[in-house]
Amino acid sequence: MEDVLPFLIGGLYAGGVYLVLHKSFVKLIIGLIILGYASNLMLFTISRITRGAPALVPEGAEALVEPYADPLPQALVLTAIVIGFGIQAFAIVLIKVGYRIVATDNLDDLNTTDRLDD
Amino acid sequence: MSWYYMVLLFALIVLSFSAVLVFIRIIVGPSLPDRVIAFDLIGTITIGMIALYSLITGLTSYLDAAIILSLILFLGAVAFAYYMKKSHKAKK
Amino acid sequence: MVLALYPAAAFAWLMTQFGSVSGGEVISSSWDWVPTMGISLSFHLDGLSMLFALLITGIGALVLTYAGTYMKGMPKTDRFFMSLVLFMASMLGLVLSDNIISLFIFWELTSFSSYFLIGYHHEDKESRKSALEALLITAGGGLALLAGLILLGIGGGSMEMSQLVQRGDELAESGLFTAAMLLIIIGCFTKSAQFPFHFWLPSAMAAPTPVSAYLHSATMVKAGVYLLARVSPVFNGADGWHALLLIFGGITMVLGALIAVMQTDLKKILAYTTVSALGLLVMLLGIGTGIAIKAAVIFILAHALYKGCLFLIAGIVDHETGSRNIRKLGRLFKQMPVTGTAAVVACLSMAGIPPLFGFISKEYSYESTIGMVVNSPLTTSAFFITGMLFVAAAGMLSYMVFFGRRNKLDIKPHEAPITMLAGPAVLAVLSIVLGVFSGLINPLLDQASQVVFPENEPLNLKLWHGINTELILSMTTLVAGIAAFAFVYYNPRLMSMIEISDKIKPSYAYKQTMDSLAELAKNVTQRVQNGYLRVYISMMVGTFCVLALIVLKDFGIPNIEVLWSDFRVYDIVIGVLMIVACFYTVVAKSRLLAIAMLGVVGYGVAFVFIIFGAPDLAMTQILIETLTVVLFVLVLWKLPHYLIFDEGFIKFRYFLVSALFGAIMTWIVMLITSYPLDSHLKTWFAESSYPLGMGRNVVNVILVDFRSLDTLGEIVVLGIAAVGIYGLIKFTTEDDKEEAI
Amino acid sequence: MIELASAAVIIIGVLFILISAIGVVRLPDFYIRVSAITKAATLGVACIMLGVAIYFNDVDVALKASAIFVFLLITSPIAAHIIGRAAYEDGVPLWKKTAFDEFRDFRDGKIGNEESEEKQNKEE
Amino acid sequence: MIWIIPHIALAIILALQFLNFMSWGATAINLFFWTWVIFSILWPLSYLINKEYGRKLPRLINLIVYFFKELVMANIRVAYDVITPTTHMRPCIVALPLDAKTDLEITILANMISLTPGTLSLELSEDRKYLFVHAIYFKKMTAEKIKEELKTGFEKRLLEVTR
Amino acid sequence: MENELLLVLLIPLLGGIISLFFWMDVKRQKIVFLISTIAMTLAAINLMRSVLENEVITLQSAGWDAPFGISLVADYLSTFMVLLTGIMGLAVGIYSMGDMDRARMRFGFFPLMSFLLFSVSGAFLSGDIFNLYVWFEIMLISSFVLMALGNTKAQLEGAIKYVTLNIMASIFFLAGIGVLYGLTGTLNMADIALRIHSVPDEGLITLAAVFFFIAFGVKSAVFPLFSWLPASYHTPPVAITAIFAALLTKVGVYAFIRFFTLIFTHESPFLDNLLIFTAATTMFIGVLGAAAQMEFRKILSVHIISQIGYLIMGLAIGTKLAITGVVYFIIHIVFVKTNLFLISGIVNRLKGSYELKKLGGVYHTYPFLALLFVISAFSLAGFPPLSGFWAKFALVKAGLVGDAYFLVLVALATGFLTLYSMSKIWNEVFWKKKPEEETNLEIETLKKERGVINRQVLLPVIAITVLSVGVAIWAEPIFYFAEMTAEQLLNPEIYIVNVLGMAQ
Amino acid sequence: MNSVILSAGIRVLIPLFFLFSLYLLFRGHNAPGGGFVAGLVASTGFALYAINYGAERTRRRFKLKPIFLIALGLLLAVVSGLIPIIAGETYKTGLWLEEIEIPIMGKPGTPILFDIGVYLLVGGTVLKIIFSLWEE
Ligand code: NA
Ligand code: NA
Repeated sequence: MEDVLPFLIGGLYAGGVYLVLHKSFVKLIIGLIILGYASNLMLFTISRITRGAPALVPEGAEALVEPYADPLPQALVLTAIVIGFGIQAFAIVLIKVGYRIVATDNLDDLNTTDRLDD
Repeated sequence: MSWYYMVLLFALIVLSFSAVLVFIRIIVGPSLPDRVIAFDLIGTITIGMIALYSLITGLTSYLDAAIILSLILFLGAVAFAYYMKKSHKAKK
Repeated sequence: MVLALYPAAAFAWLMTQFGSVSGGEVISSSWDWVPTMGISLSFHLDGLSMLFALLITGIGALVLTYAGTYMKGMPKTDRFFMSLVLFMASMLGLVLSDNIISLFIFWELTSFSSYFLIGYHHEDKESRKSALEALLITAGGGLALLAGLILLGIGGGSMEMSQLVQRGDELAESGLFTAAMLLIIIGCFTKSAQFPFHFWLPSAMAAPTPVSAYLHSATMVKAGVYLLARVSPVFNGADGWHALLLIFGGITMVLGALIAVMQTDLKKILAYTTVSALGLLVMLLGIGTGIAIKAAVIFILAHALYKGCLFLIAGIVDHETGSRNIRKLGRLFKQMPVTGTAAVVACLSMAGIPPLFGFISKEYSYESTIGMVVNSPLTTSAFFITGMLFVAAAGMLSYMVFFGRRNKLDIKPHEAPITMLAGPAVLAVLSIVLGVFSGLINPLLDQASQVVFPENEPLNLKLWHGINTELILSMTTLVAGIAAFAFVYYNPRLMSMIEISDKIKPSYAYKQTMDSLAELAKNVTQRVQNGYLRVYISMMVGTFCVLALIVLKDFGIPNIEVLWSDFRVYDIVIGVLMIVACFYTVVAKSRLLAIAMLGVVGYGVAFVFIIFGAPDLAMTQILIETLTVVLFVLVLWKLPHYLIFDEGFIKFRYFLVSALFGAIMTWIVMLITSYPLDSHLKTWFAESSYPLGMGRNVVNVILVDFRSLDTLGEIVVLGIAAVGIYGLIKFTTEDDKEEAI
Repeated sequence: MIELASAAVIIIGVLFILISAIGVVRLPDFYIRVSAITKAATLGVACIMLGVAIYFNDVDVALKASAIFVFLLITSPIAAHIIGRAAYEDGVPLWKKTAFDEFRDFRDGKIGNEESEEKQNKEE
Repeated sequence: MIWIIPHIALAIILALQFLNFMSWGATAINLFFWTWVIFSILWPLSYLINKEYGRKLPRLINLIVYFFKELVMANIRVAYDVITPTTHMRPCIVALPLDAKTDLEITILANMISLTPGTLSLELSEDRKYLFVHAIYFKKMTAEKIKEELKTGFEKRLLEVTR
Repeated sequence: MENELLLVLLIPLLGGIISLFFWMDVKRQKIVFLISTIAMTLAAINLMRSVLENEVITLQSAGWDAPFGISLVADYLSTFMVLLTGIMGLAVGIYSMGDMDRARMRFGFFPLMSFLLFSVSGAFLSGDIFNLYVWFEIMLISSFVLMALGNTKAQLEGAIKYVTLNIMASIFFLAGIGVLYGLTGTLNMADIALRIHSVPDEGLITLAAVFFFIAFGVKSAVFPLFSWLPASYHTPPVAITAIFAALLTKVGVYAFIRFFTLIFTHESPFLDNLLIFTAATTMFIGVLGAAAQMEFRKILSVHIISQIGYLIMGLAIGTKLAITGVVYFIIHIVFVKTNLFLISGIVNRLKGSYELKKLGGVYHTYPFLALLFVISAFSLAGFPPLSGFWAKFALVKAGLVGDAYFLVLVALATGFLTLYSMSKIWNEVFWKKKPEEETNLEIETLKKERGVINRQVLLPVIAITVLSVGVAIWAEPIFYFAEMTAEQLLNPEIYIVNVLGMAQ
Repeated sequence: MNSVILSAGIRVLIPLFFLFSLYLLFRGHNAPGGGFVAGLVASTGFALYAINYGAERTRRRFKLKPIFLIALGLLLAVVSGLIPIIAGETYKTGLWLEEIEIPIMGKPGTPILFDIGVYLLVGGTVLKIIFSLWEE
């Protein structure tokens, strides 16, 4: 997996970006979520990974003994996941309400606010 | 590498191939309920895989993730059912 | 009216200093304003400043008196006078400043306040346009000037003009010298309406007449000349300085005079003769000899006197007759004898007829061209033509208005009130007095010319120099001018005959520039900001790809050493499964399939976390994943079905961008993980979690203790998201629909 | 010994899951897949959990394993029911070889009335 | 029945805690034994409070055993059918008339039916008289026979416990 | 000392929380907001006083020494930004009390504002890259909500773009954090600054910088990453636009400054050129955008971009003088731009439109408002002696001293086009005769509907105008402070020593 | 959803969800779990309830307003950091009652209080989101 992960991350990034570049609301949000996975995995992987050794101090011990996974990136990724969830939830609902009010299912139609009016 | 370890590894591989099979059903469909059920099954298989992995590593703390999955999987199915009901009504 | 007391008082104060300044003393005072930036409010009263200050306050007092009556009954006069006084003060500040930045500040303030003066009739479109034109050109030049002055300051190591003047050599050696000079010249040219920036001045005639009288006779437009004169000691002798001033000054001078005699509007004639006069001044500064500087200083005064007077008279005529068209006006002298007399005197001064002060200035001008080493025939003839046309213009302004043909006016004109007459009368009288008793002003003008040209011989003004070349030239000019006037007088359609093609007019160029600027703005904006979200996204991702590739090209692709002992089938299967699921989220034609696939990817990520010892992460991922799917499902049933577009090439392009991006990220992850990492935090957390943090789950201890601030932030995000979602769904403007949630 | 027992149970469980995975691919219609298959996986997971409990031989683990089992036992039939119901309502077609459909009959008013009539008759 | 499940659960948890306390391994045999011991201590106690328990426990065990037996058997049947290339299955939907009345009874019944491979509770009629069950393995069986099997198999045993 | 730093964050946070307890109770929320924001501003002043004495104040959160816990660091720059945040929050808050519709207030406007102020201050004070990410995200989510609150069509359209592009930026930010941690094994900025020297290849540091360039580039709206700004900034109510304009992009610029003076200090011609290119294009394309618009608020919003270009220009030049200029420029645009937005809001209240075509005659009817506009607009255009001139002057001088002639040229051209855009507004909105169709009757109904200029609306505008004129006339102390700030930024040793506690 | 089977199942499940969430919350400091995960599990139970019975009924059943939970959670999280200040320590410094050892949870201390705040807030957030979305 250590060797597979970079490719997995790359694949997720590519897929996410490709989705985000579509015209569809739903694909946009799915793409963002996948990009979220990709960046979480990247943060996780790039901080170096250790297989099968969670950072849990065993009963009776005072400290962890090597090998153990770096707990810090885990904490960071956890925070990032949660934050991502909050923001994605908002984005999902935004898109729903946006769809209801803007009344289009094509993102390309959302170009009124920043075009020059002449 | 004890024989037990080999068995576990083998079991894990079998499970991952099962996941691939079920995955095919998600892709093929054809109906939404088919996919939902297949999705549910993938979740179940994941529970099994997590359990096996905790056996392989000897770390029981992974089982907590499996517990959570076993509790929460069902929510997905219920939500999809809700979706079908709503969209069915909307179609009418 | 009462306002006129301020400039009058200032004038009076200046007069008290007259003696000492004329004696070569310099009065200065300084106050540190922004020492960090080398800026102080330092004032410096020498001869040149004194000359200008006197003009500013003196004519200012007269104009304010005049305007008090002129503007009666017009709307918003309070705002008008506010701007006028602000202008006066800034003009005064400009000529008194020693610090070049404070000079610039006043310089810009004059642009600023004149904008409001010119745009006084702002509900009229033309007026707004003229004001804007003047503002943009002078402020645009101001930008160049700012850069030039800063360069000057950097090169000279000081922001004080009095210091810089003494460091000319030092400056000349710094590489910034030429640039500074060019930039300053541009700034001055715009302000002093030199070709090709001259056109804003005639347009600015949209302003009320007192404004024109003040701005265009003695103050605003002379600011450029003033600054050129100020910096003359620094640049005198530098490459290009003389040539630039001579050429552009000359063109402006001849062109202005030529156009002036083709006008029918009194104020337009005055405006173009002003342009011409400014060209003359620039040219004199360009000649740069001692005598030329003397001529310039004298002409500044002469021109201020007669031009101020004539503008005020134009205002009176306009005010009393309702017309400024010289073809409609005529024989007004009988009804307006005082005005007429003043006009005649001013025009005689303009035409350079002795014993008026204008005569003296003309004499010196000729003297300076004759004294020139190079090009003197050309310059002399330019002066000659200009002088001739000035005579013609003077004729137009006096003869055609107050004598000549009968007027075609509807109303019966009568003499203006005394408050309005005072200004022109005083100025006319001064033209005579200073002409005859030139000794009165001699010391001041002498000092002023010394400032500009420190090695200058003492000045000795007198009317009669004896019969010499200059006198002969003057007289010839006069005769030719009278002939030219006659030609103009009897050929009313002259203007249309010699009409310059619109396309080669600088004002056309200005208009074109502004139009094409607007066009450019529009095009660029439409291209960059075209409204398509995906274009924005691809710009962002594309930028990243380009930048990352530039950096990455120095690195090879790291070797992947596949350790077969680490190779696990289920890893590969799961990885492939995730990639395939991701692929299917992309290609799925049904959004629910896409979401199910998304769920698969999510569970896959959770499993990766499991494999690499992150059970907390896995749990969170599973929960969040499921909740996201639930959210999606709750929201989705109202959303549209997937749009499938076949866009062939565009799709392919986007595919390429995405694939490139993915590849780069893979590369980066592989690259960085190929280096060893020594994280001292990792060890510390492992050792401290239980003894210090009282917890065995190190991740949780980090979350709630070591880095609890992050977690606090994280829950704030969640709370806000909840509030936001509630707001999005439930927002209503109706008060009674309040819900207790 | 423990390992052997554990391995045996796990293998059985895994096979159950594998079979259900094959079934999900092979079986002809949605309802058959749901009714025949998904539960098999639940049983499979239950077996694996048993294997886990046996191997670790620890209270905590046994509790966790049984918790997973109990949760699945409660949730998976409900999930199957709720999805099956929704599918039927949504008109997911039955396999062509389906023998009869009393639900449809009931909805058409054929069954419910008969039965109630019969009951009424008996009571009389 | 609802009264019994907590007792068993309680017995299991107490047994586990006990094993933990004694630091004995929670092997299946240990667990079973100690659960049985604790349950038999609890049982007379609860019997003093509620006399029904004594009557219902065997029935409950009967139900559970039957259920697991069905579960395994059905699983094997399905597994066989899935693995072998030919399929013998013929599905149908039967309307199972219910004697179960309370929510709990219906739910447990429906869930047990669903859990058993080959049958699936599709829907409950609004008047709660029928449970519509999707069933496979329809060879010579008629609808009546399937209903019969479900009613005597699951429902009867369940109702014996709950009533 | 530490608690002084803490107060600045705690007060708005508690204000937000208490407001949540008073959900839907607008009156109490107003009071809570007012009290907490005033208190926050006072706390910021107090912190400033303290920082001026001690140079750098560090709060080690939860008592864990850096780099193990999270450090909050108040140096000159961050304290000063926090102070600006408090002032602008207060001003815009008061303005919104007179301008915001009741519905938006009921749906949480005030708590959201509090959280926004909280997060912006936090972002300024954070001394830890991941913690900075968290602050950014709080800021984002609260701005998302404020942006969309009210659900108008334009708002939602704008919000969708704003949200999407900012989420993308966060993704780059997170990846960048990963890269930096993967290289240095630490998160504390000061610690990174120390350890980054042992990274095996400087190219890797540049690579990390690229990630942050994208992330902060989007947040601060530089070319070609600014697209979200013109798409969205003009859509919410003007008070929201004003506070966004005042604070959000500045956080991006702040992060730029912090990272490029503390962490990415290695020799890299690539990064230098990148910054120069970005500064020039951002300035110029931003102002072209402003010149092309025909709507009061759009001109102002798009113009923000060009000002960001100026700030990046200062960073690109990178000398002490340039950074001094940047600091002054920040004060200048925060005051002036916010004020212009608020004035546009008042005009909209009076005339019911932001369209230049539909406006006119304001100078005639409301000379005082026109005066306020003139001061801000000409300050923006860089007219002396207003603050814009000093800002421009410092940067131009820095450019000329630092041989960045190209940047100076672009900056001056941009200044010219700024003047053009501002005079366009002035001509169309203020000088032009009011359009024919706007009859007196309509004015009366407008007055009834919107209310005339009330005290809450006018007070902040006057106050900010006074402040902006004040910083122009008393430019010396500001420049002095800015110079100190620049010095501190260019000598990160003080920062590092203080944060890592090596002072003892 | 109007299903007897689902309703009955949910009635059994909700206490399970709730208990399990408390278990996760209190052991989070020593084993995988913690306030966030626990909060999600707890609120998921109520989400189920809401799916079945509709938000209106859930809200009536569930007495606390979610916004109140959110505010309370935040307040608790902040206050848990303020307590050490009263004790003269830096903000958020963990204070522990070292002599007490509670089963599952371990030693009680302010970080646990913080975790409870997280728990409440997450619960409130998910409920708020679900309630908002449901009535549509
Ligand atoms: Na002007
Ligand atoms: Na300017």
